[in-house]
Amino acid sequence: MLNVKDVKRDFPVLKNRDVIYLDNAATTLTPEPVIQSLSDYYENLGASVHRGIYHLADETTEKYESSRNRVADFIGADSPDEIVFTKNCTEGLNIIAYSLHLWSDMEGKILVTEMDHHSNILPWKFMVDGSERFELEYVDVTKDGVLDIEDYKSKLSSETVAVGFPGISNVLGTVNPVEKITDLAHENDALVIMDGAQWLPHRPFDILEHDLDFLTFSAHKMLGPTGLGVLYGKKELLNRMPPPFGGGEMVLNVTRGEVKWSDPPQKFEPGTTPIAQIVAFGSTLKYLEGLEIAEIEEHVNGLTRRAVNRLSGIPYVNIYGPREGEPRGGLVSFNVEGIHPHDLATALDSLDNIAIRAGLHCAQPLHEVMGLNSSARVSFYVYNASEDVDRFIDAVKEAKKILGGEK
Amino acid sequence: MLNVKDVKRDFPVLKNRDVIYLDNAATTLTPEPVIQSLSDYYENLGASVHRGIYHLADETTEKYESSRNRVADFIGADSPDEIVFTKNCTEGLNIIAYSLHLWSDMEGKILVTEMDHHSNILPWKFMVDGSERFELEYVDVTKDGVLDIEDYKSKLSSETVAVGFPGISNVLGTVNPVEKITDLAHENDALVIMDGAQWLPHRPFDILEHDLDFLTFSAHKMLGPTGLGVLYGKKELLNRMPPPFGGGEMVLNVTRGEVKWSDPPQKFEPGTTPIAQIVAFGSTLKYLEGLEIAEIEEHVNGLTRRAVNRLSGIPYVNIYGPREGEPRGGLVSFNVEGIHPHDLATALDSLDNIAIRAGLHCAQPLHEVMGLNSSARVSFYVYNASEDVDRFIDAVKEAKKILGGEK
Amino acid sequence: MKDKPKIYNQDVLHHYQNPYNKGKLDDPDFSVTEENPNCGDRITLQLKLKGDEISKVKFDGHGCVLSIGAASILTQMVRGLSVGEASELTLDDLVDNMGNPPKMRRNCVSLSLDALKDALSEW
Amino acid sequence: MKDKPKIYNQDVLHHYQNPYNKGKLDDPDFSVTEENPNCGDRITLQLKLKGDEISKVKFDGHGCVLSIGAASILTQMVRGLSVGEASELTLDDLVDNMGNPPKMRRNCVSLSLDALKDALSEW
Ligand SMILES: Cc1ncc(COP(=O)(O)O)c(C=O)c1O
Ligand SMILES: Cc1ncc(COP(=O)(O)O)c(C=O)c1O
Repeated sequence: MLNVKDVKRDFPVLKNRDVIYLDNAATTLTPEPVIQSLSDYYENLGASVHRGIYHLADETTEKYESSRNRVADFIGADSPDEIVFTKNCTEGLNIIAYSLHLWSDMEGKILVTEMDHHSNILPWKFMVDGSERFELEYVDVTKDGVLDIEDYKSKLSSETVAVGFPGISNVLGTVNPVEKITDLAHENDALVIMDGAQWLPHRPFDILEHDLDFLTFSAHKMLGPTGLGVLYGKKELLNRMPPPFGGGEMVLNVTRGEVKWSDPPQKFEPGTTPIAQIVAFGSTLKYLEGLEIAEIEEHVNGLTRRAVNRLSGIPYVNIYGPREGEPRGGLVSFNVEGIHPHDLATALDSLDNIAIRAGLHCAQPLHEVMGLNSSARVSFYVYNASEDVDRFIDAVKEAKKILGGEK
Repeated sequence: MLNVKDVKRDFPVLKNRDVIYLDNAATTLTPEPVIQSLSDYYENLGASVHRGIYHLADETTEKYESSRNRVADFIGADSPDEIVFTKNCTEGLNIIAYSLHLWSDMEGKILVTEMDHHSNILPWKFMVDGSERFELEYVDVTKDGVLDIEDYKSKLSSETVAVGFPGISNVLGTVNPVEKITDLAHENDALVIMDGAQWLPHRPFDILEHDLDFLTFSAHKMLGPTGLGVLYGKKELLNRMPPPFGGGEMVLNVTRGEVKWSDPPQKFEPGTTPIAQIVAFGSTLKYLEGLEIAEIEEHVNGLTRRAVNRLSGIPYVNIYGPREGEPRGGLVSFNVEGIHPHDLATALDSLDNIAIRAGLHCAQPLHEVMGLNSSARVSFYVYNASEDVDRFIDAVKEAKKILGGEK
Repeated sequence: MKDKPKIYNQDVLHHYQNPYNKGKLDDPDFSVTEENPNCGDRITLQLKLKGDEISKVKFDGHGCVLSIGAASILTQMVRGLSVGEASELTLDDLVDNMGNPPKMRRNCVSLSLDALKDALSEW
Repeated sequence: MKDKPKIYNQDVLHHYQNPYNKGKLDDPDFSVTEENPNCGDRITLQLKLKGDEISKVKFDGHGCVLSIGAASILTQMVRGLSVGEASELTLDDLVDNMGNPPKMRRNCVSLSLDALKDALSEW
């Protein structure tokens, strides 16, 4: 079992600041070993990778590539060549969309879900806009906040080019049935893209088991540095996909007439990459593996259950997402009747330094479906304790007393 | 005058490693205050910007936006809204190319130069490939390694949509006449894009004076963190340009039918940005301004002159780029007769821990024009002393003795 | 009641709970709606002029304490002002009248002011 | 001569300065050219077989000490081997024969080996 007291000690912000941080689905805090790894990089290495012919560059390259290996191991990929480093989850999704667009024998429908984050909607919207080859459709979400599998089946066909979905919804917390979604898509020869931003920080994952074609996620949502994301793609796909962005380090041969790409992953990494962050992400994964992902999952599940239970007991609180007992990621979105979520966030911040999120969480289509103007959200991670949940609940009640309802 | 001894003390790598680092045009080392600024961020802040309604997020946003202001001041931009944060210089150029491509009333010729880095060639090649609206042409480089202005004039016309060029060539060191290039382009109503990767670290720059439409550069080439670049664009252009990439934080309103963009710069910054790096880049600019850019220029010019002089005195060395006396950025590319540049780099590394670059420097078309398979390059920055130049020269001579020539 | 922690200035809270000038005008000269898509807040501001003086003003919509409170306070501030005077109102003027709400909430405060500026720019 | 610093293994340098099997075969069974566009190195490797045995081998091209040295050493290694035996040669085998050149230069070493593998894969 995770020892929260010990874990907390690794996070300098929690020492330096009086804060109960419950906005982990947006971004997480950073543990000392990761901060140290960044400093180490800048103090002892710091040379550009691959192209430098001197010891410093060689050592940097070695650390750099060993991070790539670690990422491959972490998600159970076949090979480090399947790991493309991006600047965030969003960039990975844009790369896939642009690349499929350039892939001239592709045409047909792209399916995403109503519960997708803007990052997995807008790249596809851009792709289909003004295109005669592509169309975008949305799979429905049921009233219980889960994916409507019947609707999915009915929209899936041989015309479907690709299916995008969030492993875990960043608003509902819904844990999607990866296996089922993938199998159904593959039966229709559609590619499957999982937005793993909310899954990878919390749950064990094995690409090979799930047979996904693409997976994207962000380092900064799993204790890692800002400015780094990962795009996993099956080797044979990355080999065949045209790279959408040009620059240094991604070509073998450039003449005016002809360009010969490097092999993946370099083909998709034009320009100087976030080298320090990549090296530090190796340390991040080491830290997470030290805590054990399965332990993290259990710990966060416990906090989430506690939050759902206690919020459910408050008559003027409405909770969104899957019913109690159904699988749920480490977050709860809700509204307090008569209190605007923005006011609630300010109230919790003023009353007890509790940091929560309020707004649309970059999921406006979903809020529309739910008939909501906005919502409040708490989300948990390794350094949160059940006491944090309790203080959050107390503050909600206090806020209700003070702000009451609109008259 | 720059006190190199003092400056050196700010760079931990130079204490921890026995290295003479002469690969600054690729990436620079990092001074203590910048490393500290990154740690400070992760130890005391670390919350997602703009959207969070709590103190931590508010403070982060303030630091973050004050970095943007500093960048605007540094390059003399009218407003921080003209500063888009990217992951590197390369991404900035890709954004411009894709955005102009989406701008439907644009059509005609794109002009770049033979001395451009792949990062300012490939995005345009991608843009014109298979497009019926755009064509790509290259402005010649003269035998003296400068831009052929007559050729430029002859290729420029009312058909020209945009002109791209490197402020300073990363191979030749040529300092291009920004004013002249820009004025001529504007007379033809063409947009002007300067790749400033090699200029901004070294020379004072004032956008307003030069009237550029776009400017791009990289933080990691000017003592800043990896994973961060800057795209400057004139406000009216950024306002009108369609954003090429979709994601969170860059939309005001998303419904299935309609998307309303945020104002620039957010419109061009989808997803979570490299927040820590942006904050630390503020400290980087403060550090550079503390040294004074004009002083840096003078110091680096001195080192470069010394290197050119001494290399010119060696009969078996060929130097590329502008003649002696002509303006030159802080780098020298050259070849030692009978020694492959890769061997030279290995030799300098083995003989005296001297780090130089060898290869094509991501400028293959230029090497083709120069009739070279590859070249060696030394490049200087604030922590280099004239002694470094001398040791480099000694090592070149020693390498020649040992490796001799191919028989 | 002494220990009750402060979230907002009591005045603002009062304005939110009992807003002034809420509703619709019969035949407004100007009617502008502003939205904050990040939270779904929406304020419609309506003005009636007599010469160049703002003779009547009402707002309608839904939102948080700060956007509703600000709209109520703003409508009180502008009534009787000339178009010129009203145009010169700044966010700081409004914020000063609201006991300095949190900085990260400034765009809640500015919603009604933006509507006012929009309306007057059409004059 | 005692203090002369080492850059490369003396053997490798010797192979570079006096390469074995440099030139062209009259009627090769296989001829493959490999390029390293990062530095412009280019090696053409030619093979002649007798049955499944490599009876003749030559290389031509230009490159650095390591790519030329490796080509010279490799051609010595493969002559007389069967296609099967030659196919099993690895980069490590070659590197071991070259006194462990710097890791960041491995793709210089592998140029001729890549050509060999390409040629034999056509068999
Ligand atoms: C002139 C020039 N342009 C563009 C770049 C690309 O910069 P980055 O790799 O940071 O995108 C470089 C550096 O390699 C350069 O020297
Ligand atoms: C489900 C989901 N997808 C994508 C993203 C985007 O991640 P990033 O902003 O790091 O690109 C997020 C986080 O905001 C998310 O929660």
